[in-house]
Amino acid sequence: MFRGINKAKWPFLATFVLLVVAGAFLGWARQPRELRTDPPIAADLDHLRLMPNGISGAPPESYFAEGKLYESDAYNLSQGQRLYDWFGCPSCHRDGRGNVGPSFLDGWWLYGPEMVSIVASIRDGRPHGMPAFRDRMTIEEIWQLAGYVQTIGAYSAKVGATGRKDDRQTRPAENRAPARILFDEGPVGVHPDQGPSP
Amino acid sequence: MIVRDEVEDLRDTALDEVQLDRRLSETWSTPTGLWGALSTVDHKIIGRRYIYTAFIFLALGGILALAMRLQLSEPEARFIGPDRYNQIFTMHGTNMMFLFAVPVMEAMAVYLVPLMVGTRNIAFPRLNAFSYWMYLAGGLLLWIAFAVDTGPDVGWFAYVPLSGPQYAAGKRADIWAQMITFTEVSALAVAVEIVVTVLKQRAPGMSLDRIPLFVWSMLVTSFLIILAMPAIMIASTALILDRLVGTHFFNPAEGGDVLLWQHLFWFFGHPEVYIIFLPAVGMVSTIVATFTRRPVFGYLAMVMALVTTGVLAFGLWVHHMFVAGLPRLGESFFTASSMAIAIPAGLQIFCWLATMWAGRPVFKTPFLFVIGFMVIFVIGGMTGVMVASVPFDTQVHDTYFVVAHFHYVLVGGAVFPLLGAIYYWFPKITGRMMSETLGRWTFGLIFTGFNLTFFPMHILGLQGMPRRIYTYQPEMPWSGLNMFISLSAVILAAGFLLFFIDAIRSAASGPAAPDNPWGASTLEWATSSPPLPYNFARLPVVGSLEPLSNNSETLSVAGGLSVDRRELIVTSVVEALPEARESSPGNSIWPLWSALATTVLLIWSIFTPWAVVWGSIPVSIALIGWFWPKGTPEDDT
Amino acid sequence: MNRSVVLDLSKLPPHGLGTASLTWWGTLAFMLIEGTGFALSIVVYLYLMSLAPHWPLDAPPPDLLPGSGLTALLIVSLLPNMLIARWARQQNLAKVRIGLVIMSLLGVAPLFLRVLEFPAMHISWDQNAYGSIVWVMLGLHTTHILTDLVETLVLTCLMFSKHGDNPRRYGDVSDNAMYWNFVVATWLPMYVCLYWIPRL
Amino acid sequence: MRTALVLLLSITATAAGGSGNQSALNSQGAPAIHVEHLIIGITVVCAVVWLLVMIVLGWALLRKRSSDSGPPRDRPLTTIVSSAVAATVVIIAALTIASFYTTRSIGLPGNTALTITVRGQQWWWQVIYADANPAFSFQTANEIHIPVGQDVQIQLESADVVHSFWVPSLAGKQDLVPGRSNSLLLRAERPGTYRGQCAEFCGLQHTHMAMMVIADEPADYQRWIAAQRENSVMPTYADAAAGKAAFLSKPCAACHTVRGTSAAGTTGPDLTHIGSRQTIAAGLLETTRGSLAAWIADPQTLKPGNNMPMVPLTSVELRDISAYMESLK
Repeated sequence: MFRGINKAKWPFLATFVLLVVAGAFLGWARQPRELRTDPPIAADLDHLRLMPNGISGAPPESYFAEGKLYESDAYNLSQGQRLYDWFGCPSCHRDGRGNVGPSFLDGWWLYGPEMVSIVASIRDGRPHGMPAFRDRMTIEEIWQLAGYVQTIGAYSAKVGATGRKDDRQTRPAENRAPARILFDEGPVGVHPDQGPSP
Repeated sequence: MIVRDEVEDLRDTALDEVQLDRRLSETWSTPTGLWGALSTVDHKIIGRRYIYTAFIFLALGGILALAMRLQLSEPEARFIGPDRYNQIFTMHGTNMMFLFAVPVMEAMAVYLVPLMVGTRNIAFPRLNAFSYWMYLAGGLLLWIAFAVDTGPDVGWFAYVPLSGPQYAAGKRADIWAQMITFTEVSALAVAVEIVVTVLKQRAPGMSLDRIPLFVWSMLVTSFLIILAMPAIMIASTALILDRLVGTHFFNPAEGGDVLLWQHLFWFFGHPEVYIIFLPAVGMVSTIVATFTRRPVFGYLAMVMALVTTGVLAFGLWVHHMFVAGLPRLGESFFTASSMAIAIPAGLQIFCWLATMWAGRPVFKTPFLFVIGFMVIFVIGGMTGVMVASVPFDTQVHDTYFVVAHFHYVLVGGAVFPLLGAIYYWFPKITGRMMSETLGRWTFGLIFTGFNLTFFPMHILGLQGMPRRIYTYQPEMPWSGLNMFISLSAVILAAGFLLFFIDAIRSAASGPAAPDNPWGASTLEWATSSPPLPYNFARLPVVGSLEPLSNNSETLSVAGGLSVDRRELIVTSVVEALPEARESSPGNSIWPLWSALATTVLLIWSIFTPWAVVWGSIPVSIALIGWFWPKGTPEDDT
Repeated sequence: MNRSVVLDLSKLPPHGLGTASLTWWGTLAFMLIEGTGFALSIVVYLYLMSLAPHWPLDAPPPDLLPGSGLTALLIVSLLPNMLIARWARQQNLAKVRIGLVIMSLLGVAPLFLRVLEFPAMHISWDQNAYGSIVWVMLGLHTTHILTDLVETLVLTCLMFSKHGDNPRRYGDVSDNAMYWNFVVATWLPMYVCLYWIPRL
Repeated sequence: MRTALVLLLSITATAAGGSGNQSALNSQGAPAIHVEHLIIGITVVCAVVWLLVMIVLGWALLRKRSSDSGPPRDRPLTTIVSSAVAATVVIIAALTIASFYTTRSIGLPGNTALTITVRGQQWWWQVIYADANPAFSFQTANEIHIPVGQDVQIQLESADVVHSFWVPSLAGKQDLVPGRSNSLLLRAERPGTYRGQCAEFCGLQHTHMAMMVIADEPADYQRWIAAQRENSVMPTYADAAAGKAAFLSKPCAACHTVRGTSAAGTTGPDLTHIGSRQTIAAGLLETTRGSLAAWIADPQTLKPGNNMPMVPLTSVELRDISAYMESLK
């Protein structure tokens, strides 16, 4: 190229070009932020298989095919954060500390911390007052919300975890996990060993 | 290692020209090979790297612009979706402002200022090397992030709350904010180097009234950088803190304020325009003087205009916020101050016109670009007066009118002079001439393409087309002009393509350039093309504003410098009287290690605040390695 | 081009001191950059205050003791600091060594008080904008104390090494002393801002 | 003088029309008219100055130079340059004063009879007609009706990020800033529909965030107000009635309000009278049964990234819900 780029400078140019090519390759390989989920995939998200006691189970095929999108992707987590407010979750769970509903922060997951359990809780409801959101949210929204709920009480913050909201400050944001040690959780209720008795 | 002669402290007066060149080459050369390339501190090598890198970013930014024009060429086009489009226009703006415009102007200064003031290297040459590595790292961070779909998508101005913790998911906005830190560090470092070089390393006799206008413009620019960039550092730090550790600077619910961001951003952002434009003023003045064969009319007035512009630049920022809902009375003040800056700009235009009228113009390519600059920049200035008016601005703010306006100012006001400057200094930098024929074609294509592309945008803006939209509906009356603009952009792109072809071809096989091909009168033309590693075998002594014009056969020089160490002269600020012989630091790999350590710290800190604590340890080690004396003659005598 | 030697520079000193030193000017330029940063942080503080219905937001005014103690300590440190600058000008190695040790200790001491200053604000950075700005101001200034401390420690080691007795090193010592003056000088308006404006 | 040619061409193109109902050059309200006068005035002054500079530039470059004259003296040049600077100062001062007077004339008068609150949301406009009597208060979306010839104060708030309210044919723009409240004077001199669009970048669908301002004759305006205050109409046809049932049982009702039914969601726009609005999805599509169906069926294709999810519906449900929406006049 320029006279300045003689033998000694080729490594620079080569490194630069290599980095650009590598970046382009990574970009091509990585899926861009998906704003519209194909209806068949969205429908498949409904097909989770739960254990008979309603705790844990196998997520649908598409969940793995998409790279556990709802668990780790920053965009979906932030959508979940919005849905948490829009669908009135704070009225029972407050900012995650729990009130009428259980806390998400004390590390005690009545039905286990897996995404399928959380999705099932939101979709189908649970005994003792958790309503079913099957008819109020689409299944994709439920997955987004579940990802966020899982983040609220995470021991180590996900890379894509949401930050604080432009609202009154009540507790440190999800990206500053572990949430548990960051503030007093107040008196902990008595938890049954596994799930509520019917 | 330097082979020592038996004579201790050998001085240049004891050597003839051939011996002197040999000894100075031994002292000042950059070793060949990769290690030498990585550890060089020669301002010419670093300046060249800066220039190449900035032009690569220009080309990349141009490709993004073409992508946007493709998407906008017809209504409801679906070439690019909104998510990618938002990244593209953010990248285009960020890239052009932070990775092209500011760095390329500084790059030209890094290369030219030491030559124009007649010294052998820039002040703090290792800091200079460090600043380049930081710039490169910041640019790579941004572009690699873009390639992996993590490119910032919040606009180059990153208004909160859209860029804040709640509305900008993921690391995209953090990448933007941290890229700012990289480029600010490098810009501030170069600004310090330029200030000290200009104030303290001028050739003996180059008193303040004999400083070339380009050097003056870079001095004022450097002060603007020093005073303006801390504002964006504070702003981007506050943004990252809001996003990462939950501070409330921009959260109105907890006492923060959304407009605080805008104030801080534009307190930097408006001077930024002059940081880009003032060096161009210096380039225009230099080219006008050379190609009209007379000094620029009104030297003192030009310098005063530069300084006035620099001062006023800090009093205009609110005109970017005329529709944000600030008190009208305050806004009227900013209307007045924004309009007032047209006065020094007008003065400069009139001085150049007077110079052209009184001189004997020679219509070579660099001068053509200056003429193009005059035509386009004056339109940009006029639309600048328009948007300075509050009521006018309420209709055109954030529309394509403003897009047209600032492209007229920045492309017309800075890129045209820059291209002229490249044609002008190319022989000095590479030792080869660029093609005059291709140069004329380049100018014609870029000038035509530019005006056909950007002038219609004024109309689009008045017809109600907002900025930053990824498409528009067919019922809006904008599709015809948009198609016209997109087609014209192809002409503009062809012009730039031709420029790159010409530059690459000429660098490889252009005709050899003489030392002073244009008959110019500033000091950089008093040395060979390209200059030797030590710039001047004997440092020049200056007796007038145009050291090469009076008696072009002999150059007055100073003698008595040591040749065993890298030595240059420190002179007094006003009169440029010699104060000391001073050593200039030699090559070192530590700036590269320091830059790498800083890069790790900055990128890591996007993910956890603890990176600042742990990451500062390698940075400290690298800096200590940098400054610890190595027992070289430069360190110890 | 012919060259005629019209000026003989051989009698000039081989290294500039004081205002003839490039490092001195570089330090000054960096002080200008950082000073602008400090000034802007105070502007942000006052701006947020102007918007707030009451100030400080949801917190009592900060406790005076640690901050005032630190201020006093910083002011006291100016005396040995000026002495060390004088000794550096005199190129007195023994005294400069003693001075650097003292200044290293005086660089460490404020950090202990600074640690107490953060709780004395009675607010954390993530509670509201007032907390955010006071933590950032304290943090910004702490970074400068730390930077200068590291520089002083390195210089101390250097002056005890074989590279010590050199005009260039003495210049570095006096530039470092100038920088410490700057660190102290920038603290004073911040001290007034952080501790006294909330009591107005 | 290619630029001059382009300038001329474009001025003629503009004069010949091509302005539409969202244009600063087609002003239909007092504030916009004042500003348009200012725009034309400043543009003419600036164009003349530019032409003068270009003439001087051309002359300076191309004038005949005698071959043997010595270097020209600088003194006359100094006078000329000084006078040019003085002229600049005068022109700048005059423009500043003109601008200042226009600013005063577009400011809000002390009292306006009608105040409408507009809240910016990602990516639609919530329009609130508040009344002292809560029963008379109502809200709508993306469509603002104002009476002709009357000063209207628009109160601007934001629910999320910064937006900018801009209806170029009626007035200049004003930002909607979270945590702050701005206001703007709006006034239409003639009845008509004036399109406006968000002018501050606000995220993924900044592009599709338009609204219609409809200026009615006072009598029409009162009729419209009265109609809006009513609850939603009962569906009369079977498909609309089925649509209502589907609407209430599906996720739709969780986000949207239809007054007079159990649907009381507040996340999305109020749909009580959606059938009476000219457009849906913030100016994206004209309101027809077909466009409603297209929108409900796949909002993420028409407006990618917006907050309305794609709700799985059978084709019958889709048809019925569209019919219901259309019936909500």
